[in-house]
Amino acid sequence: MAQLTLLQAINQALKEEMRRDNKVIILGEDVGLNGGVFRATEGLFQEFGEERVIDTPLAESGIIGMAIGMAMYGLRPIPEIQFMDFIYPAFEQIVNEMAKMRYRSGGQYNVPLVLRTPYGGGIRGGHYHSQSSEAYFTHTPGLKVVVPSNPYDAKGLLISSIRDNDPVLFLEPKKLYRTIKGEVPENEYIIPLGKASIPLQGDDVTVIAYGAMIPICISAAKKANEEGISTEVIDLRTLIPLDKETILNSVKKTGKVVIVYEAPKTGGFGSELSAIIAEEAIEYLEAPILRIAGLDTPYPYTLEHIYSPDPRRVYEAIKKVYNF
Amino acid sequence: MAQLTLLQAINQALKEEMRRDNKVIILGEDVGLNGGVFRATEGLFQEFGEERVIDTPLAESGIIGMAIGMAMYGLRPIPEIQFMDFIYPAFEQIVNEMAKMRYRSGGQYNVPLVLRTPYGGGIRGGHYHSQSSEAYFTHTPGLKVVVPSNPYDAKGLLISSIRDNDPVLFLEPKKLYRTIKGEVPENEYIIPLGKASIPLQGDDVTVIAYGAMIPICISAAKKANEEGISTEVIDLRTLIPLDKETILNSVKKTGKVVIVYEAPKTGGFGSELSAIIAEEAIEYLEAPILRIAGLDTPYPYTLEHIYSPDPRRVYEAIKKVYNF
Amino acid sequence: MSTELIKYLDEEGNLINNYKPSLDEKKLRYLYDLMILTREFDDRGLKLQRQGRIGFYIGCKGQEASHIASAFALNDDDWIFPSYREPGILIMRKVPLYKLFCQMIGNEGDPCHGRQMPCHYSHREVNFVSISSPLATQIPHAVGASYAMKYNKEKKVAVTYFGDGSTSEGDFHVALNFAGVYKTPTIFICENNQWAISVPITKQTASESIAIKGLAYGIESFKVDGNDVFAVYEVTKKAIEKARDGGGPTLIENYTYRLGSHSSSDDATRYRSNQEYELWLKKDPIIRFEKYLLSEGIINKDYIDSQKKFAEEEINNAIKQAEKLKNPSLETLFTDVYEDIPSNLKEQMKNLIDEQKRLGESEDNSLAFPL
Amino acid sequence: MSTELIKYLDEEGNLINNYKPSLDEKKLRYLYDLMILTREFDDRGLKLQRQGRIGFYIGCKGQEASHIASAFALNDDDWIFPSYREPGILIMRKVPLYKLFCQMIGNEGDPCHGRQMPCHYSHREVNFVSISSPLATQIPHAVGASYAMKYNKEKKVAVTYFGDGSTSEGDFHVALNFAGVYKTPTIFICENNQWAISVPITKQTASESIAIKGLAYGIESFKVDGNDVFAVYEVTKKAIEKARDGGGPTLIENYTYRLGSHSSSDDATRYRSNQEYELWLKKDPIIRFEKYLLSEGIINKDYIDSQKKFAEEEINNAIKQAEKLKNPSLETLFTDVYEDIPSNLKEQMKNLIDEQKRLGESEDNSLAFPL
Ligand SMILES: Cc1ncc(C[n+]2csc(CCOP(=O)(O)OP(=O)(O)O)c2C)c(N)n1
Ligand SMILES: Cc1ncc(C[n+]2csc(CCOP(=O)(O)OP(=O)(O)O)c2C)c(N)n1
Ligand SMILES: [Mg+2]
Ligand SMILES: [Mg+2]
Repeated sequence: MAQLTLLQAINQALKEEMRRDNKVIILGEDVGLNGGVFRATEGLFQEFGEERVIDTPLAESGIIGMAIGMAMYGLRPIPEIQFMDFIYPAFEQIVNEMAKMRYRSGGQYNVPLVLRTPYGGGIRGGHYHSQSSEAYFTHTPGLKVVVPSNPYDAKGLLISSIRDNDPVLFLEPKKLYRTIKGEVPENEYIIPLGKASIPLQGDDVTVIAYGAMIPICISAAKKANEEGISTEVIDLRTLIPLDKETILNSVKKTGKVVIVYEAPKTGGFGSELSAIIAEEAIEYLEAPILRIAGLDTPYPYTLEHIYSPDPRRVYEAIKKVYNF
Repeated sequence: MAQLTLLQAINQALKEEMRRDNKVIILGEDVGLNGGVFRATEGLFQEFGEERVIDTPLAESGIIGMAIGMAMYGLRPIPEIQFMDFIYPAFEQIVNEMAKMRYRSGGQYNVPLVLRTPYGGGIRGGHYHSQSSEAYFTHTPGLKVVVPSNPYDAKGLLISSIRDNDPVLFLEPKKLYRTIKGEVPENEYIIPLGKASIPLQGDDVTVIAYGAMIPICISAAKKANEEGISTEVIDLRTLIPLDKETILNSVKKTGKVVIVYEAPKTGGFGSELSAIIAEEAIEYLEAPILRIAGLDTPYPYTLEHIYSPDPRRVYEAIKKVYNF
Repeated sequence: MSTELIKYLDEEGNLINNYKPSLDEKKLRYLYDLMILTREFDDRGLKLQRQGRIGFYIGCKGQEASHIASAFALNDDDWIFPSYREPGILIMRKVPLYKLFCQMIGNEGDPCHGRQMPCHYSHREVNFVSISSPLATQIPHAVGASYAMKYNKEKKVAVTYFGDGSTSEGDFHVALNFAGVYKTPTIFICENNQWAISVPITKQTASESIAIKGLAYGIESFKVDGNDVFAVYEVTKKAIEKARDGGGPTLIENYTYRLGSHSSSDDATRYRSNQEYELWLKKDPIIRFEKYLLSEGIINKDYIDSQKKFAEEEINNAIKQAEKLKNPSLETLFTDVYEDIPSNLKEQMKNLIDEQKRLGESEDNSLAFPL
Repeated sequence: MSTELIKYLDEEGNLINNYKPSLDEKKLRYLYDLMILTREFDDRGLKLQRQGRIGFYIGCKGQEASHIASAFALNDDDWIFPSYREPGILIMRKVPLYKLFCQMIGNEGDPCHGRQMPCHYSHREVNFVSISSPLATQIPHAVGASYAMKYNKEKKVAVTYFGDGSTSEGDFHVALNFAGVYKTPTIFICENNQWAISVPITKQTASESIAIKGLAYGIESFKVDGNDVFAVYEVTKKAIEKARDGGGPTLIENYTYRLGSHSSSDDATRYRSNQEYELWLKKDPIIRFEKYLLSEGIINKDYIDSQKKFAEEEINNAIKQAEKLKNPSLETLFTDVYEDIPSNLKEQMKNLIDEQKRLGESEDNSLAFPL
């Protein structure tokens, strides 16, 4: 099996799905000849031509609006937004149109598209190239939200997303694009949406996270394990629909929870996770539900390494709930 | 003292502030001669003229973008978005510009504006005239978010907001615009941002809510009180900055919490409230933190009375945590 | 490219500018019938609201030629991305009238299950896409769908309707720009009724016309007398043919007038002069067309009376049929959010259904829509 | 209204179209000095990035005339709403050079406390508003500020710069439309460098020019040779005077070229032909201006050498001075989110400061910016 980066895995999934189904079409800024500013679409323009790998004018609302129309008509567009930070000009199209089309038309129309966008910090991008605004979308009924944390999942989840008949927001942890490699089968395989994974099992503490926070949590959890705190890490993989069962089972086992996310703490998706646990499993809890998250400020530039959740911070939280 | 509706209290606050300070300017769709589609700006065009009460072209991004420029230059604009459901074309301007201008300029520029918009359901508006999307904004550092629940608060909070040097999102519960009256002093007075009120005191259960949910919670709480469950209702009034102290004090006293909000349950602002309590006061909890909220669906039309949180649902939740 | 007003039928019902109708008498009569029926439909819609039988209404009075004569130039498999003032297209495409009233009531007969406000129709069987309240959002969709038609090598077109106010939204701009670049088979029809609720077109934009905006996108554009069935039909037809032949998009400004208030919640006398209204009343597209048809002997007074009577009866029956139906089921609160109901919604559905059984149906204390 | 290219100085440095400079020799020399200094600044900025001394750079090579000659027509109290390719304006308005390098480094000398990526300057003392990464967002701000100037009865103007790609955003459209309606004293300057990263202007819009887009808003518009200091200066000056006199907004298209890659993360050879680049290299605005000044005897070779040397030294000193400074303090993570630090942020600040003391400073494992 080939060792691929997360970026290569995404590129491979796109290529395979485009070969399989000529209804799959890519559109976005610089996705064509240039192969995307991160090179996620490298080579696709050459193989599939400019009608299927479309360089668009500079207008996110146009990219998403046009993709919605394509999807309603029966294509399977994969619009790219260059950075998640630039998704907001399309916010109206996403929350009022893409998310509600099936509902408001009584199921007569659906919008099978995958909106791919790189998110998150750790690349010295300042507050306009580092945002993790998944919570805006997880609060929007009608959308599915997927966040892979490694190359294998990225490919399998992306293929599932492309074949899904609902609109999917596919968030790519840009910090991990090239920093991790993993085995990725060349043949097609899918990872179903709505199923978490447990990259590390444990009995004492549950750590819940997704995307770029997973390697950080695993590193913290391993350190905790070394110190005799048996720590379980849950990788949600899909935020909506959420795999509540896996979460609650783990919490019921450990009674101690740390939730980790990059976005500003207040109102992040981690708050929802905490609220679910406090609503449905409070009898099992033996410690406060701690959230290690971004600060309630915009993302900084120079001091980003101090801003971001890191293994030390997660490790301290694990210890804290363990010793509570 | 005059008995005013919430709408009249808002109109009065606007009028008084405009008389006091000619830097205060109103802009929006139909706010001029027509007095706003809800009549919140009635009479202002006549008194202050079209330069200060500006009918704009139909473009929310233009309204907010222009207001930001005015505010940076030293005016105190009060842009109106006709319904909160139509705020999204301006989302980019709100979350990336309005909210981050002070931060990114190192405090050289600030954006003292008040974005007024009616929110919430109960008026047969379907999913495009009923939304409560406050959670998108409470998750956006740099914004303040205010939600009055009665005429007296509406005036005092609006005056505070206008005088505040940060951008404020001022959410008006449209269902309450004309359905409740209350005493409103004619002279100016302010209610500080960031301070909750406790319209009903109690020792057994804490109910936390804001805006249009307050009358519903009070009605449920009164019923509970009659049945011997001493119920406290906290009216947050300001979501950001949040009066955590009042919340935690109450929770520490009662150990039992019900949180009520209109927005879809997943990822609503109530999830944050729950997460704060689960993080900072779990030792005091004697029951699950229940959330009575909207469904994880768009807002319906015909069945809206079934969709929305109502006193019966809140009352059941109070009983449930009480008897836990 | 023309931003001069194109006009073939004057206010007195005379053909001008050497125009000769390309439609035969039968088709002209049919066009007239549709306009009469749409007018009656619209009148009754507003009345139902006034009588408290529906919660809201938004009308098309005065804009019948603009939407009916333009859609008349389409094939049935061309797609419509509508705004909310084009019910005549649904009538033309033979959606059973009672279905439209079911939508207004929001009952179980509404194919959209009572989820949107009145007049937000969606009928896939006739390629009439779902109407959205947020303005201008449908314009980029039309570009996307027509891109797909072109990509599939089908000779179809997508037509989208929007108001003059909606041209101020960013989505108007991005959509036309994309269409210009990709040369999609899209027809953009702006029904310039000169008002956006209380805002007159002069405060909406300083451009000389709406049509001239097409220049910004390299899109051929026309300004048409929107109350003139002939001008509307011919210009649209030409644009459609061009689009089918790979000639790309066209922007058409139908210069018309909103004869009613903005909606059942609005009172136009607050901001609009009676003179202006009276002036435009005289330019009514139906009266003008009727005069022409009468003078040409294509119809006579009896025909008019019988058509009006027929329209009344049709509408009465449709309303009667629609009002028999019940509210949508509780389940419709949960379906169609996703293809399958996810587990969290299943949980919420179960709770809600149990609750309504346990406590009885929630009290309906909704207020009337205020706008 | 003109969408013909306005040009006064040809590629060989000859005045054409009967143009006679309105600026005296001293001013022309000064303009030249600014362009030389800006070019040197820009070269060194990119080098610093290549040397790993700053994390990112985005340059203005080839666009010096476009932004410097236009801003030269302003008064100091006119406001600039910039994009990211106008550092020459800061140099012209005498912001100490080392401050600009402090911003690029993101250190304690940056007035914005190291919160944005390099080249996102903000200097209120010279009315140079904060630069945003999200494109086109500044355009409506300029309309708002100029509305305020007019409202205050001040005779000021606001100028905003943006690229050709940015005209595709909704914010371009809404801003120009508002300005047209309110006749605000706003000058919209599009630096059409013909590329938006890898997307050429021909794929950006099908309109004949950017200038023609002004018609859609009733805004007078001009297309100017953006590499011609004289044309840029004169057209901007006229627009500014008109705006000051209450004549409303103007849209100016400076037709120019991006001589570098999009930014330090980009490699233009992936998508752009060398021929095209070579062609435009010959149209370099500085060379052209230099030829004119030499031929008129306004400067000589020695002058050029000494100015270049001066520029180099200034920049060297500025970099040296900037590189001495430290990172911003931890507190800057929390200030300026609001006027006062709210209690939740105070809590987070206390925790973070305690933590950094307890555990030592967090490891810096940030990646290099990839774009
Ligand atoms: C994005 C958005 N903003 C505001 C509104 C509220 N609104 C509904 S109709 C209308 C006026 C529309 O004017 P126009 O586009 O000219 O269409 P018309 O009603 O005249 O047909 C407004 C402001 C809306 N529906 N959507
Ligand atoms: C809203 C938004 N979308 C996308 C980007 C990413 N991006 C940065 S610069 C750029 C191209 C800009 O082109 P243009 O406006 O012509 O300016 P130029 O760089 O040529 O000066 C893009 C797509 C962005 N910064 N903001
Ligand atoms: Mg209109
Ligand atoms: Mg450019």
